[in-house]
Amino acid sequence: MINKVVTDARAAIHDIADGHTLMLGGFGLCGIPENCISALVEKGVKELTCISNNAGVDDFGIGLMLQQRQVKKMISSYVGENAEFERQLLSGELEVELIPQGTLATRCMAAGYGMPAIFTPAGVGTEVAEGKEVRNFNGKDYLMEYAFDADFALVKAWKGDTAGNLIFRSTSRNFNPVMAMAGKVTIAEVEVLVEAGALDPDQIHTPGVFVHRIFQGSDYEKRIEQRTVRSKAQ
Amino acid sequence: MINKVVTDARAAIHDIADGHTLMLGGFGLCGIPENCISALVEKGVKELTCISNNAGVDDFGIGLMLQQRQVKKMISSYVGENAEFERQLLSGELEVELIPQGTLATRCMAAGYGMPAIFTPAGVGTEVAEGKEVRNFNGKDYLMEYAFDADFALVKAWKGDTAGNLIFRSTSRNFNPVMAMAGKVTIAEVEVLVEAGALDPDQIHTPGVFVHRIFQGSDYEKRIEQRTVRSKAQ
Amino acid sequence: MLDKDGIARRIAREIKDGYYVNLGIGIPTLVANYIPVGLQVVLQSENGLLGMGPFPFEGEEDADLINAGKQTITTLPGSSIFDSALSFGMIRSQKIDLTILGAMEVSENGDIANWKIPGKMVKGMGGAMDLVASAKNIIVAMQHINKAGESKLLPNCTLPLTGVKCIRKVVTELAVLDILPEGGFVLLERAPGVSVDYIKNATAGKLTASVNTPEMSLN
Amino acid sequence: MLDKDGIARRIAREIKDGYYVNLGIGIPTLVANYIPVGLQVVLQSENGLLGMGPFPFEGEEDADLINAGKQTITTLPGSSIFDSALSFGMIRSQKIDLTILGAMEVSENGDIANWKIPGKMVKGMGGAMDLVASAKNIIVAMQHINKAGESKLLPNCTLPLTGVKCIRKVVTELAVLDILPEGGFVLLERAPGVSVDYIKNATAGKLTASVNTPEMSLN
Repeated sequence: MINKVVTDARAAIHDIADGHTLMLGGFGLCGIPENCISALVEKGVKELTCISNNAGVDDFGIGLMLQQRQVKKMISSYVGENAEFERQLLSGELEVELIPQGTLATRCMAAGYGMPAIFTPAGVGTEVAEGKEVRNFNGKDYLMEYAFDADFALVKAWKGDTAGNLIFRSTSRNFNPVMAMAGKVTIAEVEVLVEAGALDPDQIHTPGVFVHRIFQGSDYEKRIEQRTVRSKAQ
Repeated sequence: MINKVVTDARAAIHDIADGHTLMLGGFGLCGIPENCISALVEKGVKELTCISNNAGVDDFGIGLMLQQRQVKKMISSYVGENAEFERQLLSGELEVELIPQGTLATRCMAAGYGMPAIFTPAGVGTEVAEGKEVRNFNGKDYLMEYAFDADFALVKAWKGDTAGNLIFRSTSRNFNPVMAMAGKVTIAEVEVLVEAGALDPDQIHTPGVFVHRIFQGSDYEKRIEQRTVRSKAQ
Repeated sequence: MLDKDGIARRIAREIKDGYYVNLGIGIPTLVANYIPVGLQVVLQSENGLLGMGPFPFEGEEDADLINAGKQTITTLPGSSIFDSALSFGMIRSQKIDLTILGAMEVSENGDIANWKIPGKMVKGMGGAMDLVASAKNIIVAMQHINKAGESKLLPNCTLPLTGVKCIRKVVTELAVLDILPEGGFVLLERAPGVSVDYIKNATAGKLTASVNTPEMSLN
Repeated sequence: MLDKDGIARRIAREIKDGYYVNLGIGIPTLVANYIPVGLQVVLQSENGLLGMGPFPFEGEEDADLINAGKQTITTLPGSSIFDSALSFGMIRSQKIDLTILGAMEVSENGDIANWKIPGKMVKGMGGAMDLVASAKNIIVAMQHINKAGESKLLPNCTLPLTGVKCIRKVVTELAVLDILPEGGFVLLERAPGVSVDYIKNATAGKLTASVNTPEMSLN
């Protein structure tokens, strides 16, 4: 096997530079690459284009990069719950492209699968369709949407091995596997890093061929956005 | 959960009728829906269009349906190793559409993902491209290929649960998951059927929503096409 | 007049045995509480889960297990997890039998607006545009009139659209309505104590309403 | 002149540390036996496996574990299994560093034919069309001349094409050749004991060959 291990987040992101386009996995704060985000904040790279379903919250996730004004443009499907984001958006400091969540996921998938474009009905007849090619198949209209072109994909997995194979846990999977396939360079941070051979080949979610660098992250906060519970009395 | 269990192959295929289009999982003889094929032979439905990477061998797999002249048309990528197939093809009894293996897989995937068409460079400039739309993206030519439209998908998994969730074993996975997503009606036969809840949600390869009927098959032969070994002396 | 739970309770009666259902954020989430006992129903959460269970018991929250509203939830026996591309794959290929979502406006020809108020609010469309463009069966849960007393069931939407000609059924605090394929609301049921005239006044879009429209039953 | 193993041995020298490699059926399969020890190399089998290991020991064959040639094989520590769509996804998105496959004909402009002889043989293209259309780095392993003594390195292919202008390197029993982007074979190495003139005579397509072309080393 080919060893993909790097020491830590700082080493993993060493060549991410101003102006790069990044994909960041996660849904809300669930399954986000916490260590890589911290390293990007520390490094202070700027003018980034970030492809991520959400933009974090004010003081966590991509919100930390927004605070430092490191992001030139966000491509997301949902950006609520972030006051600093809203401020930068309304002041024009931040460029935002909002696209349907399925379109976001499928444009990642298209890149990973070597398909230059895909067709989706999402957004037909809305402002999302402006300037896009509409094509009718079997009586239904679809938009043609292009595969993303990202310099780096930053993903978070639960377990990974030295060969770059990844296993995700529960709904922290979300966008991570499709983004892992889509980056020109894919960096995976994992909670548990094991030797090649320790994972069952049948249970790998992302084959190592897609992962260029992997490291075991530390100090995961895994913050919960909406803590909803029922009492045991029920 | 929604219970998808039927008693056996005969019950599962009861409404497959003459002229239907079927997808059949498997690569060579690996991971083919043996029980469903036997039931189709017993039932004697005819004029079938079969989408399957291969056509079995003379006396096993889809070869059994060819012997009974049940197949009007095969859509496959590789059909060597089958003398009866070759005879029917050369005599004009059997219509055959040969397409690239990746195109076959991706046209299944397109159906499962609700994408009416996909773009692939496979076959550009060859006879596979005849009559197809060619489109250039970033300086490279691609063929537009349509999603398959199959009445039934017949797949074979290792384990399944009553909710229709499937787990495949080793390379018997192959086309099965993409076909499972692509059939108007998907029938899954499994070696081991368990109660919903017995499988880890993180390890499901095919979510039950895609599977309409599931049963535990019997008497699996799992014939090996090319038995290649090394001696322990080596 | 119905409260939010009343709307959710009425919508729950549209759920049939064997349905896979996607519930949007807000009132639709409440529908889960009223699904009739005994029905085999599976809830899909578009962030990658089939078989959404109830909220976890206090102290058993799992940061890795949330729904599309970012709420901590649980799985059920038979649940499955998948990535976002597959999730919207099953939505686009119409494996979800019923989609329930909220709206800020619905028009008489079935257009829906629910993601943006220009100059005021831009949270984004999330998965709503995918859902309305693909789902074969959508029910909108919404308020019939806004806080200023203006109708939200309009001849044409004034806000940026989420989808066009895709909504066929609306449940509000006042009524259950169909939207005809050729356009126009049709009053099917009145909320308890609400008159047909009241609903007519509250509906700016074209409305067909029989004087004999029955009052809805919530049981 | 090289035998099949010789061709495989020469091709194996093109494999670099860290490569993911797809080996076609026939001579390419033999390449696996000659990968230099110490290189980190992963073999992809397009039926859904990364990390193909050697044949199993007798009695340990697993019907569920085969390669694209339908041979029983094994996995290795770090192997992964995936479905056919993902397999060709990684091929199309050029995650495979080197593809080695056989051919019946190759033309001087890089066209390849290897799937059909009209009226005689139609086994199908399998994954070859996907591979040649997507791979950034392809080596063809083939016989320079057929049993009738005719060249298979041609000005134009006579058989139905598998791909156009995609081949840049060919290794035969006689020689190692490049194909120039603008067209034309270039002789890089002679097989042991084979003269430049012999190779010229055996090559029907346009060939550039220095009289000083070195004999290949196989170590």
